[in-house]
Amino acid sequence: MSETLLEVRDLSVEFRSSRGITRAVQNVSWSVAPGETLAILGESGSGKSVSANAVMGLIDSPPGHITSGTAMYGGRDLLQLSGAQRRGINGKSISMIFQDPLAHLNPVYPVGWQIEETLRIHGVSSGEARKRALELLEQVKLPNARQRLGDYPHQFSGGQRQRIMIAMAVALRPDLLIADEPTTALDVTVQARILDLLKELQRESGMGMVLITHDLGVVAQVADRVVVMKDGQVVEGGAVGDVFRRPAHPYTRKLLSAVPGQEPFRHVEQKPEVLVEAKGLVKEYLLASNPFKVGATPTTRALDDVSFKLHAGETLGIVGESGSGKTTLARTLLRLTQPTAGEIAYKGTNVFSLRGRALREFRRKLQVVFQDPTASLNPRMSIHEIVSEPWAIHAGVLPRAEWRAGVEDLLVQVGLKPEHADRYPHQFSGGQRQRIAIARALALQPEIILCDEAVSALDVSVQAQVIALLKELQKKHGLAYIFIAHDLPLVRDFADRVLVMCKGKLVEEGTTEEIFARPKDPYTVELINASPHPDPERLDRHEIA
Amino acid sequence: MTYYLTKRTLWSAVSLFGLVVFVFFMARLTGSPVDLYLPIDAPESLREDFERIHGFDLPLWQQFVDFLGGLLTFDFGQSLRQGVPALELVLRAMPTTLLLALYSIGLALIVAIVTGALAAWRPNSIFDRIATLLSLLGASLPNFWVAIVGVLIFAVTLRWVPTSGTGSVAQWILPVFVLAIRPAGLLVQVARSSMISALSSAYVKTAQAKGAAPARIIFIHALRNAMLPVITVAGDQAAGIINGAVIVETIFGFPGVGKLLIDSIMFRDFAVVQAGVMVTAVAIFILNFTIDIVYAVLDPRTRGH
Amino acid sequence: MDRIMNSTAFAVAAAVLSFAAPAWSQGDTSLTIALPAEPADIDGCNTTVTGIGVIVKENIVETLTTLDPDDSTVQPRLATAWEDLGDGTWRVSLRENVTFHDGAPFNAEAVAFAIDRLTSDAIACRDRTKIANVELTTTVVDEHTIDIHAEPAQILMPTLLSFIGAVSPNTPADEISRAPVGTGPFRFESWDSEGIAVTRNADYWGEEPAATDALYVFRPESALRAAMVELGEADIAHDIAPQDATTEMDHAFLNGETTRLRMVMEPPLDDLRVRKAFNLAFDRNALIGSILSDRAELATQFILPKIDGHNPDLEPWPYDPEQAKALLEEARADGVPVDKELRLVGRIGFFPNQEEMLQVMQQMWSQVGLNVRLEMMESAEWLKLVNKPYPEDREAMLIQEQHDNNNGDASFTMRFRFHSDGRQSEFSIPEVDKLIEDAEAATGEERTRLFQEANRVISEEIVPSVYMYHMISYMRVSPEISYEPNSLSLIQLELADVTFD
Amino acid sequence: MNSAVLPGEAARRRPRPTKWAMLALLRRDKFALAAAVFLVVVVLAALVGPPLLGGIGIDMDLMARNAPPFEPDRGFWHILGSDALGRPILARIIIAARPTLLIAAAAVLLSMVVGVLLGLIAGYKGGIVGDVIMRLTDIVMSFPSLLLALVVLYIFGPAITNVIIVLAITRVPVYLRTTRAEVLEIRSRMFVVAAEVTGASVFRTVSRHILPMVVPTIATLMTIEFAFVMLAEASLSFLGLGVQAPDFTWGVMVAEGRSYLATAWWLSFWPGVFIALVTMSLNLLSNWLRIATDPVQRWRLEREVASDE
Repeated sequence: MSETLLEVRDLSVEFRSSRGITRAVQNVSWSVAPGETLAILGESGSGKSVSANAVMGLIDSPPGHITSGTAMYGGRDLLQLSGAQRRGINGKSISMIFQDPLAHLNPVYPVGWQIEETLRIHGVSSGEARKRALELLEQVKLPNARQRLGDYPHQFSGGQRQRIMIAMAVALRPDLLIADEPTTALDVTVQARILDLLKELQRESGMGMVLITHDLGVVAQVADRVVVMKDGQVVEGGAVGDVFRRPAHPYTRKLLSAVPGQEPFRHVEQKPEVLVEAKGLVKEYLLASNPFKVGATPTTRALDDVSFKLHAGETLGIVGESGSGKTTLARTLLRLTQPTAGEIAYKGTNVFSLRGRALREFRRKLQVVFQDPTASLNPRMSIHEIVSEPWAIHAGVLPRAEWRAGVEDLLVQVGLKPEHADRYPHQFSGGQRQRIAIARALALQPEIILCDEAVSALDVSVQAQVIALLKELQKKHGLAYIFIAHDLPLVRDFADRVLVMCKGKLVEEGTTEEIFARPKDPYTVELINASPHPDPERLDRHEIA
Repeated sequence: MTYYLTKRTLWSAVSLFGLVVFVFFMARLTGSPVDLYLPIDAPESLREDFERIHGFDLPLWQQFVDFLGGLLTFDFGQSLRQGVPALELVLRAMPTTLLLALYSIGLALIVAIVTGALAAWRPNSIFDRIATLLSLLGASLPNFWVAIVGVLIFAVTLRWVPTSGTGSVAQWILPVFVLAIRPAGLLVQVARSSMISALSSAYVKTAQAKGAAPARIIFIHALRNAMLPVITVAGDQAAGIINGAVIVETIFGFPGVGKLLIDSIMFRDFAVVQAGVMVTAVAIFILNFTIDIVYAVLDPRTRGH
Repeated sequence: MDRIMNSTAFAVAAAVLSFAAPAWSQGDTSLTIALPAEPADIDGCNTTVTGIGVIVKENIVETLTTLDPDDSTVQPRLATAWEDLGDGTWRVSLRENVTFHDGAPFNAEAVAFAIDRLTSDAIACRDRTKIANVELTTTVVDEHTIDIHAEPAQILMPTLLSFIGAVSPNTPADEISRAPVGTGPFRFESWDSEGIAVTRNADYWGEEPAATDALYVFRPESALRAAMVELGEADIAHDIAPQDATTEMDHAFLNGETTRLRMVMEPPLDDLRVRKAFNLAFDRNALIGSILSDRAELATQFILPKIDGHNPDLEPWPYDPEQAKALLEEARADGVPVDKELRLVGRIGFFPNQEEMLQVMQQMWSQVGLNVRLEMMESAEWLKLVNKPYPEDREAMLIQEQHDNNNGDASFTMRFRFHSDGRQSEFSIPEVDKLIEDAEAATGEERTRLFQEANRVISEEIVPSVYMYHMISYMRVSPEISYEPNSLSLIQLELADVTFD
Repeated sequence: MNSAVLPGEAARRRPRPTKWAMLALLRRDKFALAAAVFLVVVVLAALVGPPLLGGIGIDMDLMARNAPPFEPDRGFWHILGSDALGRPILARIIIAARPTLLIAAAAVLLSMVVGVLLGLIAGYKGGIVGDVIMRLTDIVMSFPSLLLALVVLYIFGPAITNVIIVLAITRVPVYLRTTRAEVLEIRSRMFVVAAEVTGASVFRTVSRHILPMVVPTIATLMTIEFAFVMLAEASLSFLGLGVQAPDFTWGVMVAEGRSYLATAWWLSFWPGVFIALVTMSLNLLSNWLRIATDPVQRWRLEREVASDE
């Protein structure tokens, strides 16, 4: 690449608060050329987004302060621009898309209007803008674009919303597109299509692209060059192939080794005891309708004749994309919602007929770890209160005098420190919070832990640690796991058996090896192919597929 | 949507019915109106005639049955004081009250949105602090105090506006301002805090990345999102005015429902009390309904429930 | 925020002032009168009710006779002459060439109709109170002569005629009217949110009034009413508080009202010494000129000096706390429970500063050891206390009352309050009963003497109340007009008396 | 984006606020501190003032009727002027503090307890019970409070407790509706579900997980309501349905003074000022309290220091 589009040099940004100064990035340098894709790879807290935000002028000051560096673009230092000058560049020459398109689209305006707005801000007449908005939506392959211009963000699926964001970002044919975790919240199949779209647009327009991500698979698939960030510093940079094949920095090596899906399949002896058996589960939801109209009420089936068994001590993986019914299944297993038909038996007794003591016993034996550890821990309770709460609920498990020791013991078991008991959830990182949630789940010595996307929100390296912890605990306590996830490589490493769900139905069931090595159902095949692999060599293969 | 509307209307009808029944019996617990209407030395025959003419000699259940019968044809009976159909009296007074509510809440909203938005743009700035203190003050001032001081300052001393009356536009200024002060105080605070949260949301980042100017971000992107809580509180305040802007209506000689209702309560004019409560309840129902529509207009996510 | 609002107010006010149409622009001969409360109705048969008479009486609906504001003598109005035919029948000659505002002729038939309507049990005319327990029958003698028979016979028939408003025969006989039609100098025009409007009756039989029309507006705040006159928005502000009467424009007048505290004569108030102590320990003069107008007069009885039967020889109670203490000591020694806490019940809205006055009285009494707890009541509740039948377990208390007798004769006060069968009487003493009965039957000086004696016995020997004051009202009158309030102005304000300078 | 603070730094912080730590936090927010000091002074005055004052503020002196403020010759107590019966206004404000705060606090607490309780039931349980509660609320909301006052007065007679009951009943819907709305949102949060799945009883779920999340909103609401109730109590008194002499409140003082507004503004001005000041103080303090008691938000107060210094 001879020409440089944007060059960030020696950028340092710090955030000042009463708790001291946080150096979010220190002396970071990177550059991107026209038509090139630069990936900024890092885990949460690495500062990977900060430099991009500084380029866009999106750092709130206070508390943020840019303490050094330049960002040269077209002969001007972006960091020195006035507000008005900045607004002339933002959205026009450099544009940006974000991780969570639902939050980043204004919920109260139609999507067409929001695309037009970008154009109108930069001087396009409203008639012309309307025409362009439609063309753009067609360009990003939004189905029925013409009819959907007047729809609102909440009426679209996650992938469609990201397409809309992209349409908005490329509206004025920018020189540079900054994509901040653009596919993180999306299903693998959708992610693949969005990445294809971005590449396609890049090929057409020759724009430069900065892709900020934590996902090595994504980097391998779309980036030309990569910089790896850790704790606010660039630890390594270079062509993707070089970095992935010959990582120079130990951190990069650690990252690469933490990527799931590399371990051999597990072969565990199946124990004969069946803990949970689901028989013909059906869950129908009523669609909104006119109650005065006679006739069949339209319903939608979130679960459609789902049957399976969970044996003692095994890990049962359940995979599926959003809308596959896996969340409904989890809620039904937890007895949070009544199935329309079918039953769930726990050691032979229908769970929904349990009352009083028996129900409490079931509650004790089946524990859960949710996806979002931030939401599932009460922010106003200390860790001690959170972890000891199960004992308060189930009187008699542990005398109150021993709670303190019990909590500390559990914290140590999940890899935290005893003194953490007096802190509050917000004082921990995501991975630590998930460990706390696991400690809470362990408090009652359950037989089964239901992990509902339990590691999806975590960084790869943290994911690997938590999975390792779960495995260790399984060995120690003889736990059975129901491991619900959308991330196939994770399931591959962790599960003994796998159920694949699609649109409420079980489409395939088998041992992990059967599913991954010899998938039968076309949907399973598509899922496996769509999930990105951190090997740049496989890139071409994927593109052909 | 139809289902929702039907359900809501049915429930409201049940509430309204419960309300009038409740009012019927509660009102009669406050004693007989006879002594209030007749001079203190009125002879027994006059008292008897009065009771007979107005049906107070009938047993309570009979009065109640008659009342329910009247309800079917929207007949709330005659006003004891004024000898005209109670409903007519109330309906005649309603527009004044509704207009008062509309103008003052409208004014409060404008003040609140502008002040709240500017205060939220730079939280904890001097402007923000002053606006917060003033709005708290506005929300803490007694209505009648503001009304009389307002008359003394603006009508008597400065002679900008007439003291009272309803005839001209100028006569509406003072009452509207007096009624607007408390809602404005509350709304500024609500607007400020919801603007702060709107301004920190992700879509504002997007707008900045698009190159939108601050005014556009505040008034186009954040404001509409921040309006929902503001509208809710404004609705409650408007309901409060419809339910009884008594003091302002009384002081300024505005013949509104609040004054009518309070006079009727003090004079045990049961028919008017019943009609008044019913009509204000319906008005508040319509108001809440309108707010739901405004909600749906402002926020597409609330549509289709 | 307030600052913004104020400056906006300025801008809006400046913009609007140009098309504001205030009252003073209506013309030189239009009147605007600010009253404290909007009346319920303005029927010609409810004119004795506060707030109605002031608008209707003699302005729209005229009565057969009127009473002189100063000495209460009966004056002709629509009746030109009257004569007692004996047997309770009076022959009344009516004014000729008078027509109602709706064109109906005023004649004996019309008077018969008005009396029938007034006494009809189809509507509860409140003026019936003044002719309580009297059956009136009429006989038309000729077009302008009518015989009115009263059963029982009424010595005060000419006075009673002053309560009979001549409403048009077209007035509905079975419902109260909100658009009265009479013969007066002004005809009813409209009643809307602005107020009640009347215009001059071009066909009036008498002298043409100076004012061409009048608008009655209703503003409960005294300060606001006063300000309206000051600003030219109104010409007369009725009944303003003493503290608002600060200018040359304000006229004070005895308003015909008398206040007292009625004592419920249960222990300890059944003891004369305690009742006297209450009177002695109340420094009546201290309130005059401070809380009350300096023109208020001390009352020795429940009627004004101008009323026939008022006893001029009675002296106000002196302020003598020492004697009060001595009396209480004496009573206490006899086992009277003088330390019992007594309720002092006031009714809201009698007159301005009334609660303050009661508080001062409470303090004065506490200084001699009397234990009084003030309670202010809303009228309906207050009424439960004052009318018979009284509850069995009635306790001693003091009830504030205000009474106006503008009818020239003590009988309108005495029986109701002091005779055993009076609805508000607190005692039953044969001597008093007989005096009142004899007085009611007597005429001339004998009547006067008997009523005076009754008042003496009551005030000096029985002491059933703490008489307080004959009250003063203030009226603010614009310098543009000339009007001198009289003792009837609170209930009857004749627009014809207003002249323009 | 990155969390502004790295975990290691967060861990260094004091784990749980002690009493002194809370006071230190209070010292940081100057507005809240001023508010707290003012409220403490008012409460102290209400507690110890009346006995110390003796007859000052109660004994009348018609010579000093409506004496204007700031005339040092009349003595310290007359510094804010005298009322229509010559009683020093400052002393009367101190005497009235107790009944004023008592009535407002009792009414606010009563309506809050009832409203929050019913709101929790309506929000958590929902269904028919919830619907019935909400419809009853509609009825109470549309019911004229003055009529209610009259009814209570007629049945129970005039007394401070009845004033409190009337005020409380009319304000219940505000808490009820707010609580219900909050509960509807909070009950679907993951940590509530987590507790339910662990087998927590309804009582536990509500009291440990839902209620603490509702408290900050309710606390803010209570401070606004406190002012409202003070003013409502004043209008009731004015109509003869509220507090009766010899007891009096700031609201009563404002109401009594209104007939002198044209000639002696200070009669209702000063008590009005105190109503406004107490309201504002409560409001400032509740804003502070909401942040200080929230472990997630507490740092904002600490940041305040940084920007102040």
